[in-house]
Amino acid sequence: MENNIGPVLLEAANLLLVGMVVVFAFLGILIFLVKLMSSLVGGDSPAPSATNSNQAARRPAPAKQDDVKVKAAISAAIHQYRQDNK
Amino acid sequence: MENNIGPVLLEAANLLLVGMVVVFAFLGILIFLVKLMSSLVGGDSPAPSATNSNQAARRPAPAKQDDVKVKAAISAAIHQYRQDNK
Amino acid sequence: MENNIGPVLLEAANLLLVGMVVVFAFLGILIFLVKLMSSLVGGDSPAPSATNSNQAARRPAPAKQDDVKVKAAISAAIHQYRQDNK
Amino acid sequence: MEGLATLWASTGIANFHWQQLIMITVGFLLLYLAISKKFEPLLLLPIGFGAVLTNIPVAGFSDEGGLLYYAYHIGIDTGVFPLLIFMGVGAMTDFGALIANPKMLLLGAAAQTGIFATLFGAILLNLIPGFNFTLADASAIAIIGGADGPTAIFLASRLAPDLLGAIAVAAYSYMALVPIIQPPIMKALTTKEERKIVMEQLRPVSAKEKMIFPLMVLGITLLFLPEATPLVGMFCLGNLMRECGVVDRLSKTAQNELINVITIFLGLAVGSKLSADKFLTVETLGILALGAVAFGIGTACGVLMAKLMSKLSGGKINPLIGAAGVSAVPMAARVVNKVGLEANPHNFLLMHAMGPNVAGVLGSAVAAGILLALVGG
Amino acid sequence: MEGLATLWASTGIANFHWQQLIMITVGFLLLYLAISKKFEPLLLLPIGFGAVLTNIPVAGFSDEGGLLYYAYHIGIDTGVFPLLIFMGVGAMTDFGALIANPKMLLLGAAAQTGIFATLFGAILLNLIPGFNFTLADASAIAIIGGADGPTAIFLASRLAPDLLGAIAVAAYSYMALVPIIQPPIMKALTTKEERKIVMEQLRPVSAKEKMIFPLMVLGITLLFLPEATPLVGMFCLGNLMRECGVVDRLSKTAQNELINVITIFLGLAVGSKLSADKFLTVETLGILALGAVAFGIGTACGVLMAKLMSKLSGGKINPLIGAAGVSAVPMAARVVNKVGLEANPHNFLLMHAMGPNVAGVLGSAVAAGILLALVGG
Amino acid sequence: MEGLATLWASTGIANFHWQQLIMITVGFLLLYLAISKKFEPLLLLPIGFGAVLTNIPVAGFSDEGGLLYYAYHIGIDTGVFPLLIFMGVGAMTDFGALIANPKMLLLGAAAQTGIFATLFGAILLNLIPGFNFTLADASAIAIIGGADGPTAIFLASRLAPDLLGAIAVAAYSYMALVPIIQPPIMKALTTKEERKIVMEQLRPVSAKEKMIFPLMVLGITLLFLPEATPLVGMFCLGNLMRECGVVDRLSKTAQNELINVITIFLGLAVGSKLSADKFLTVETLGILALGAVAFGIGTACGVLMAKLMSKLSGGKINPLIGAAGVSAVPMAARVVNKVGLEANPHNFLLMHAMGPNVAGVLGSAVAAGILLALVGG
Ligand code: NA
Ligand code: NA
Ligand code: NA
Repeated sequence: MENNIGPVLLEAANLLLVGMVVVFAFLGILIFLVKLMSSLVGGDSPAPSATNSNQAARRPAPAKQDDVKVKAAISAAIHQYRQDNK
Repeated sequence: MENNIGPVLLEAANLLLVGMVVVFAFLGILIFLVKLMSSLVGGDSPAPSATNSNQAARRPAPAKQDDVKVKAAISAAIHQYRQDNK
Repeated sequence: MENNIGPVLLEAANLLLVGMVVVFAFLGILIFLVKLMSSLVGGDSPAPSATNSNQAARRPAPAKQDDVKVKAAISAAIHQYRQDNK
Repeated sequence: MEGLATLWASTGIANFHWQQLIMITVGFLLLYLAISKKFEPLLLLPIGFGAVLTNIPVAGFSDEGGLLYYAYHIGIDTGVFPLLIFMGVGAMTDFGALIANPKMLLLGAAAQTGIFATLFGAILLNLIPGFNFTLADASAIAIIGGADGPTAIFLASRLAPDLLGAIAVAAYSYMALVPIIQPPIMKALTTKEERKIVMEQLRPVSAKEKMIFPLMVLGITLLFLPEATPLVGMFCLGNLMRECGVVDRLSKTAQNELINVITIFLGLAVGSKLSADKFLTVETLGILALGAVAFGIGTACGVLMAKLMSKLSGGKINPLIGAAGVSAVPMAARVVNKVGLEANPHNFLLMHAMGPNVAGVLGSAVAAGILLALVGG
Repeated sequence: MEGLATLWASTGIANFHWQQLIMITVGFLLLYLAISKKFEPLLLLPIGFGAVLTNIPVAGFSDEGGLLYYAYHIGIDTGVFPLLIFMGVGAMTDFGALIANPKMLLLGAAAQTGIFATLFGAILLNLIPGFNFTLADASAIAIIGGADGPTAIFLASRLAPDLLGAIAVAAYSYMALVPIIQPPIMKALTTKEERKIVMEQLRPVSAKEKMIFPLMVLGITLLFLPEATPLVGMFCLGNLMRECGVVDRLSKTAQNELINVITIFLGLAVGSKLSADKFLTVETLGILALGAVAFGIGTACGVLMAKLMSKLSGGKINPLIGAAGVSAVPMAARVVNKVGLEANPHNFLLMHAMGPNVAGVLGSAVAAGILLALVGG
Repeated sequence: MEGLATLWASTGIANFHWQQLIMITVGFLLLYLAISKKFEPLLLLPIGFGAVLTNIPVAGFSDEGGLLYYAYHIGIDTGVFPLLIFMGVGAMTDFGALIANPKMLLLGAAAQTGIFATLFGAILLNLIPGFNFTLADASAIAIIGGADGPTAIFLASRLAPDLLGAIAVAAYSYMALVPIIQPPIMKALTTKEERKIVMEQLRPVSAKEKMIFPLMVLGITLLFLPEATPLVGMFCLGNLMRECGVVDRLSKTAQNELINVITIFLGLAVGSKLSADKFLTVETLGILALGAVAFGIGTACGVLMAKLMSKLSGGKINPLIGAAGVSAVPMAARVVNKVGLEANPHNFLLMHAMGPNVAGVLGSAVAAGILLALVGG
């Protein structure tokens, strides 16, 4: 048994080496890209106030637009209900 | 190619005609049936007050009856809880 | 037809007998086990106050521990949000 | 305009068999019962709708590749849907009242007489020409007496798939009719004095007892009746998720969204078995008659057993609660409460009836396991 | 380090075909439209993501055993996903406005001219070299004019699976573009005076009428057009669950969790059909062009029919509401409201446009049934 | 009464093999750990229950046609369940802390040394008679060091299905044991001064950055490591749905009802692999030992890398946060916080540890992709 293990042990060692190199390379590239992205979209150390107004302006809008069907159905239902109860 | 298109073009024209006739016929029958139904179940221009009391009488009932298992489980749980904490 | 029914009727009668014996035996054993369990875990006629404090001590804990991932995500989000809006 | 002719040839009008029309009417009748009469609407509405859809000519809902074909073969043929419903019901069930008073399990056992007596009755019915129930058929029909929908559907899908539609419809209909079927039997078998008996309050049950209970039930089922473990096991899983206190999000999903989704498809799939050739038979009449008998016998035996226990306990047990042993949770327990209130306006039996009520669920699952072991396979 | 070489041989970079890169770009473009432009994000986001995933080399998302392979074959090939979406949409739809004024159904009918005219147009396109649409292809493309996503996906999966990706993308894109496509047509076909017409308030509709309506629609569909019953039937089931008042928990699950789960997988599965060999063809250009034509014709015919009805009714109907007949619920009704407000700041047409809007959903489901009966099969 | 004899012959008691009894005990032990010890109860409870069910004789839960058979073959054999869990986890994950400080990705990379070193260790274990792990087995075992449940289940289902049960149990058990395993290693490798380091507050991260991040991760994965795109892609889909702000209803369903339903079935299906012949082997002991080693090495390497970064940054980084790089979200980050508080009661490291913590999820998904590319297939 022990003399058979040689090649597969070598392969495992190779995997250990290649695996760690690739994991570091992959996540290293990601570090670079995240930094690049943050500098491009202006997210790098923004003035807090700017961010706030920024977020205040951005966040509610999607929420408002999201899921228009449900909203419309609700508003239609309310409208109908008001008419029914006039 | 162009001389082959004749029969299929004719078929498409036929589909256009038949399709629109059937769509109109189908939805036309539905108009008639909706009107008939509304007059039968008394939904045609009901006095608003009547409708209100009507709805007030009808709507809550189903809500109350709906899903009795959950309700019973909850009330049993509350009952049990009160007993436990007496 | 009627003379064929004999054996299967006998089998049905046997099923009736065996079935009821086993149902009673099964649920009878369960009665015994429930009583045993209740006496073992101290649930048999506990002093109400003891039970209360017992429950007060036991119930909230699992609720608190349950689903830590969601909680952590929420607290992380709140933390982040506060930082963003400082 | 050949198109119009082709279209006409594909209309329902040109393709209907009269039996399909009758079955569509049956479907609409079930919808009416579900909506206007509130007959177990959560299941009878999808069942009725499925019955309408499956009988539409040309559309092929139950042919290979049709929506109901998939629902039936994926969900019922495999047994998956009733088992998941059972898990959800387990997550909804509070065994507190039963743990506080475990003798109530005897009432849940007694009421199962309805099942086994009906099995015998179904075989007897073969004496009438036109009926030809096998022992498997008879077992599947008899389980209607268990007054438990998923158990009936599970057993019928295993023992008599052809009768599944009629059995499920009968089971849910009689469960809805419990407030009409049970009171006369309950009153006939009890005296006014007995019905007035006030029972002493149940002791509090600790969270730990509730958590150990499903594990104990699972334990004795796997030891003594492994054929019942699919049903009992999934029920105990749901109940354990409910009571253990550490997986509340799973428990909530099991008793809400998951059971709702499965209920829709289970109902449609059961409805798809309401085809003319399977339903418009004399056997359906037999199933309906036997179902009523099963409910009646179950109720009576439950009440009689409670009466016996009342005697033995020196009058501490109100015999009405025996009627709840058929299960039909929580309808039967509420009927007990109502009949009790009629005899004594200050006597609230609801919590006392919940014990036999949930015991009846276990009882019919055990009965189903016995039938699977002795008749199935 | 042979490992690194093996790994390099399995990278995307080493395996990309340029067409896959283009399709991944198309996928990211759809994500951009969904997120930044709010183009029907609930569907275009999963579709876009699916388009990216399916074109990744080596990963095999759409090969047998891949995630998108299962999503497509289980959900779309069987027709199950669009039908369940339709059930959920039915559970979300309020037919009150239509029942109060059933004549609006005519507008929902007129707008379907867009479908059948486009079918003719698609066949005409065969005159241009490079196009070779069969009648089935043409029908599947034409249904884009129905302005209804699940109907389009269902019909395309039945008649022209290879075109499904392009058809679904076109349908949802144009539905998102309704605020841009419709107003010029609406204004060109109406006078300012017509656009100012104020319509009288709709009568209240009783709960009973709303409950009977889906049953009635199901009834005439099964009599006259059974081929449409899968779509119409599931839609009516959802609507009945909504309106009957006794199965609220099923209705809520159908219009929330169930439709959400199905939407994710439907989108991914549709996206999986956006492979280079199916999408990067001249036919896709034809489909995009025909889709725009279909929307235009549908809008125009709706408005013209409303104009006619306005004339006949002595000016009681604002012709703008005809544009809502294409469906695209509720976007088209809101566009009507907006254009109406531009002409008369006190004229709120939203509720009046909801009638033709939901009529358009029925209209295109009926049209799909006709096409299935005459072209499919 | 031959019935009683037949019934006896079908009891569990008459059919048990002693190995099944041991495995049922193991199942109950897992339930005990899940409920009383709160060991990752959301998964260990269903896994334990599944282990009990699958070992019940006669019932046939894992035989063809049994409930667990379907759960395993539909959900795990296809890879669908872990991928959907990963989508849900993606929808729950906030990458804000990582985007604010992307260097933390290096800690998520360093901690993966636990995986690859354990792979080597598993092969070394073959030197001991009785062990015979192939390279695929070793890879599946090693991924336990990734401290991420769905990744471990996905990889094991691909590379070593027979070991799946033991690997999943080990992975979730060690994740639950993180508060016991990690602190000694963290304290041994750091000085008290280092543990006292207070890190500067993270900058705010904009919604746009959070939205682009998952797309960027998807982009580089499809370019460089397409074998990892099933895991990474579904994770990014969930995270994109969370952050894009236009499909909130899909995101909420993905991180609640959908993930709950899948969790129940995933757990049961994993439990179904805990059969005696697969679990009661010396290899299981090896897997448990290797899993502990993997967690230890991963923690140590994470801390050492953080120590190096601390040195290079002039003491701005607290080396404790390296331990969070193994993932085990959010347990590992909380352990870091706790150990940090012990050294300095005013030092809250939780947010700083969330960066390496979520980086570790990506790191192990990448490692799984590498193993699939080099060992799988
Ligand atoms: Na019962
Ligand atoms: Na339409
Ligand atoms: Na990890």
